[in-house]
Amino acid sequence: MKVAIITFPGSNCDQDCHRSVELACGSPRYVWHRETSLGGADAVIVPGGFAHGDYLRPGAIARFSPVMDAVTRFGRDGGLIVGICNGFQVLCEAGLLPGALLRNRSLRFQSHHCRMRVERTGTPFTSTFREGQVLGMPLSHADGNYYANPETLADLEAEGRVLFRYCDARGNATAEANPNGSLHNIAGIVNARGNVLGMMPHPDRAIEAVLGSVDGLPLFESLVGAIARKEVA
Amino acid sequence: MANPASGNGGAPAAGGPGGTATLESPLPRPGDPAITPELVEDHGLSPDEYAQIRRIMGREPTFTELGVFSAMWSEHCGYKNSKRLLRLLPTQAPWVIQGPGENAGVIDVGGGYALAFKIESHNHPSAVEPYQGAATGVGGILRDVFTMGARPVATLNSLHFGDLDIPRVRYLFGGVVKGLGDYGNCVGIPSTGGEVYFDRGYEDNPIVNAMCLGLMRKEDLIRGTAEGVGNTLMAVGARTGRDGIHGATFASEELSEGDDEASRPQVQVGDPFTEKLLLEASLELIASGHIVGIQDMGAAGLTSSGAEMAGRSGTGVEMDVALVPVREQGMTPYEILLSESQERMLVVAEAGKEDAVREILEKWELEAETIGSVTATGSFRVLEGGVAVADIPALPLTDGCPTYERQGAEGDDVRELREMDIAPYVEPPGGLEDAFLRVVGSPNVASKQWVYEQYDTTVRGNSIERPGGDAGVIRIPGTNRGVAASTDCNGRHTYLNPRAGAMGAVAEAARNVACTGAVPMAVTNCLNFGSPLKSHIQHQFREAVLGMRDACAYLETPVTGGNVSFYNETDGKAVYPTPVIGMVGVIDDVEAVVRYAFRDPGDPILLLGANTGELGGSEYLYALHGLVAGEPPPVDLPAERALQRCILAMAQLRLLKSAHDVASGGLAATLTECCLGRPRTGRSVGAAVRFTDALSDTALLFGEDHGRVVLTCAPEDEDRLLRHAANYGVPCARIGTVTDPRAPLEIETPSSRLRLESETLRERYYGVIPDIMNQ
Amino acid sequence: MTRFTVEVLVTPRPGLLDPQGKAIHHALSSLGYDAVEDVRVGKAIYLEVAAATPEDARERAEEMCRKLLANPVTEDFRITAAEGDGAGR
Amino acid sequence: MTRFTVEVLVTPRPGLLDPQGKAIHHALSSLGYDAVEDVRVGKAIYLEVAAATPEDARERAEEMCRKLLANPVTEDFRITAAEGDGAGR
Ligand SMILES: Nc1ncnc2c1ncn2[C@@H]1O[C@H](COP(=O)(O)OP(=O)(O)O)[C@@H](O)[C@H]1O
Ligand SMILES: [Mg+2]
Repeated sequence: MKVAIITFPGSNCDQDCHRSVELACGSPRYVWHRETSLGGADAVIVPGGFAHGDYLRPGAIARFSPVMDAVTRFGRDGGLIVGICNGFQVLCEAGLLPGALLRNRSLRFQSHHCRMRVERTGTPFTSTFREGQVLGMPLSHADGNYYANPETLADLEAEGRVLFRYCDARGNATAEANPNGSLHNIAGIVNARGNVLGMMPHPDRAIEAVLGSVDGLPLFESLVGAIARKEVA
Repeated sequence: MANPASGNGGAPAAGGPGGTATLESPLPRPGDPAITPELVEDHGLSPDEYAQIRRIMGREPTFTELGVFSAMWSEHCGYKNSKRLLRLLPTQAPWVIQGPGENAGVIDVGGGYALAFKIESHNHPSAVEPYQGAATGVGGILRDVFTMGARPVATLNSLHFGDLDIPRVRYLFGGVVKGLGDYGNCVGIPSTGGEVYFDRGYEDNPIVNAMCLGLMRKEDLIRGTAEGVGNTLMAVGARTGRDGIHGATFASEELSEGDDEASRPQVQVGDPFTEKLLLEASLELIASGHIVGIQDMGAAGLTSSGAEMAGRSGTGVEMDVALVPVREQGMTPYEILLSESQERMLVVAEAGKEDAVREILEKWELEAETIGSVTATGSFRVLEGGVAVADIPALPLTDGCPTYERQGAEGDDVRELREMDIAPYVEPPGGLEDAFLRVVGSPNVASKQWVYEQYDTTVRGNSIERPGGDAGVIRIPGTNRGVAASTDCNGRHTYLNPRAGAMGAVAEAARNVACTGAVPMAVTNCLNFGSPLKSHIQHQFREAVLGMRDACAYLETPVTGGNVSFYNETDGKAVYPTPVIGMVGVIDDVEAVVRYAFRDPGDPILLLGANTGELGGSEYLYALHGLVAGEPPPVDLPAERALQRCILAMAQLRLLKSAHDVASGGLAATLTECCLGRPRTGRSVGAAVRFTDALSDTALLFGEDHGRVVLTCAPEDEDRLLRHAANYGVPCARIGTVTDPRAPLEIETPSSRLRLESETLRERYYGVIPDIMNQ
Repeated sequence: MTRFTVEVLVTPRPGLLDPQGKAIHHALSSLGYDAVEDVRVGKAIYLEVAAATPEDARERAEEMCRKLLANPVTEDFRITAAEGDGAGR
Repeated sequence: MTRFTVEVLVTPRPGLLDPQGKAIHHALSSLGYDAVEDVRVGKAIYLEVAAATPEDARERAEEMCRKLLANPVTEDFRITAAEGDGAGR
């Protein structure tokens, strides 16, 4: 149950993801962005941060890091990949996920608690959640405003690929509950094949009660569980 | 720059030490301007100081040497007008590992860990270009901390601006907050707290102070020294450009070769990504054992880092500016030595380890170039392509700066304001409820959510207490231990009475830390004042230092460093004297951290400390009457210490369900905050409170008396708390009960009853700053 | 080889929400510039390129745009100039 | 009144560090574009302005630049076009 955590020079949440995987009983290991192999990993996490300073556009430069070829191949082969925050931006830029993350509607960096609704369980990333469950966790980004063209958006919805949607305490995906202007209140999506997840909020910062939330931990448990099931299958 | 509070006060060495005589002395460089009295004056040096330089050198300095002296003997590096007074500050305690004089102070926080921390000002750069000024301020303070071998784990700041109804103030405020945020966010350091004040006293000169906390294993501490003759000096990180070359005012043509004047911008641009790389590379370098010393090229760049590292170890350095990687062509030695380009370090590598150093830097995509070596000559020697351009005894350069202590006197205008009778203003013009809402809705008191939500507060998963409460608390990674920190300075109080105000800043900062359950341990300070050449500013400075001394000594929180920022004035009008205190503390178990918000209906509310109703310098007077007047609240140090000890004992016994100190806006502000709770995640509750004090309603609700904390506990613990307080000799009384979620805050005094709806309070408290800034 | 300055303008695709443009529009309106009817904000990137001919320089820049400088999902680009050294500075 | 599109290019002042340009330069180099010798990044702002004449539109834009669009401390600006509706989109 080896989980590769890709570390770019500007990654900030690599350690948070490392701890999350550990708490979920997986074995995390860092993979430096200049590596060309994932070292036999069973899953990949692209963590948050500012991969290459996020100059030009978040994730634009990171996608050319040597390791991204291996990540792309891994994803095309059906390997499980999770991109969190900056990781989501990198995966979009790399074409592993559709759409793009634009500047927040507020034009400000926003770092605060948010709520999101679990839209679908039974995926490798959400198997331990309840459908409709309202999760609370931090978000922290300047560019989290999800955009995709109308056709892509329609596909995402029709195929049930929106896994997380910003919502209020009662689970309603209202405009007020949308922190950044994301289309359809989208907080997290998967690719068509369902093996690549990108999300803006930080489950990796919601793994300990003393820090205010444990709602993120099940995501890592789902991931580790999915790997384990594959192993014994 | 290091704050020499305990300065070793080395007498200037007479003449150059032996050894230099065998090397050729530098000759004027072609193109150097002739040294005239005007040029000396432009460099901020007095005729006497220049005479002293000639004595030290035993000859006329070259233009390059003059530049070096001017930087090192500037107020910023040399502490001319503050050093003598700063020596009065207490700097020692068994837990202090590194006191003033280094890049940052360091204390032992237990469990084998040490905490490095420091605060610095970036006032002037932020006034010129708020975004970059604030951003580069964060960059500098991070470097001060990680050059000690510590990993930065939190930042705080202290901001003072003019009133928000002025468009330029909004521009400055918005730019500064964004600049602080973007830089720290990109480097990945959580912000855990700070303060913002708005008052017309800061209209032309905002105060922007940034603080950083860093953690390390005790054995990993490294200092900014140039030990070991023959060791190698390396320039590491970003390239050197013509940014921020020290404040000389002569014509640009004399300075640069061939470039037009627009190419010498005064603004420095921050590059947080390079900083992040530099941080990781520096920590890896330090852990590798290949280097013996490292220092940020901060103010006065290569000059101060080179001279200070040599000065601290009693060695010399020799460097060749032609080897320094530059960003622009045709830079003179003068420019290279004085450039303040950001994200650069000077490293002393062990001889023979240069390649290993380079390899680490390359991993992080940074450059490291050998530029010179450590010598035994005791001099700061600079070559340009092998030709000497400067050769100065290092010790007098760093420690020989003449110091002054001028006699000052209080300004008449301030005395009049302080002695003014404020009695006529005690009756609130629009009634008590209106006054309550105006105080709670004044930008000084209102929530700073708009500010701190632009800072990443949760990155790296150790933020136990985030901004919004009394002090921020960060967990030491991999342990249960935590460090707490708070920045405080009520500039209105220090303006009216610098001594009481500075004592109050220390007391409040310590109280904020204690309210979380952490023991206050030590202080870093940033002293923001006007021109020290003026009598009333000298008076303010002296009084503030004395107040800080008394409070720090009494509360056993020694000063481990800091920063002095003078000349915060425009058109002769100075800022309020603003001695910002950055207090740090330690808590053994972060699970025991006490939060500020009321929790459960039925919990008893207690007031620890006595109400004395101090309205002098209060937010009430400013918000309702536009007045800055009266005697600010005095600090009763024994009572303050007893209060803090008492609250720490209660926290340790886990008797507290909440604790929140009383400061700006008085009990009105504290009770509002306790009821509303955290934005987004918190749950508002109501409270029914009753006071019996024989004070006017205004004094009772809006008085800013020190030494008070509002507590709650489980009903069954009330008696124990009261007994505890009695044991510590601290007045403590039950003042009310927590009521239902979203219930109003009801307050009864001997003469009035107030009922404040939760929604109304919420709109005022959370709404005012966003409403102003989004307009 | 000559040195050319290529000016690359990257703009948000029509129809895409441009929050930055909207904010500037709002700010201009509140400064009293009512005649402004719309504002859109993009990036201006200046590349100093060594190339044999201006066409060559432009072609390379176009490739760079497709690969890195513009995001095809959200942005259009235009290469508007390839002049001698130092233009656009 | 006619509607004009004014193109405003705001660039970092020479001599100032341009971290964004530096990072793009670095990225282009590692993509093999060795011919790129320098990169600088600024903003391209398109204003749709109702004005009597193109000169009028430009003049207003210049005022807006001085007041809001460019930061005189760190940026230079150039107004490069005032054309009919929709240019620069
Ligand atoms: N500039 C800032 N940056 C971060 N946090 C801030 C800032 N200003 C205020 N805060 C946070 O808001 C809360 C209230 O601040 P303040 O009113 O200064 O409190 P106090 O009076 O208790 O010192 C504190 O938790 C503080 O950390
Ligand atoms: Mg407080």
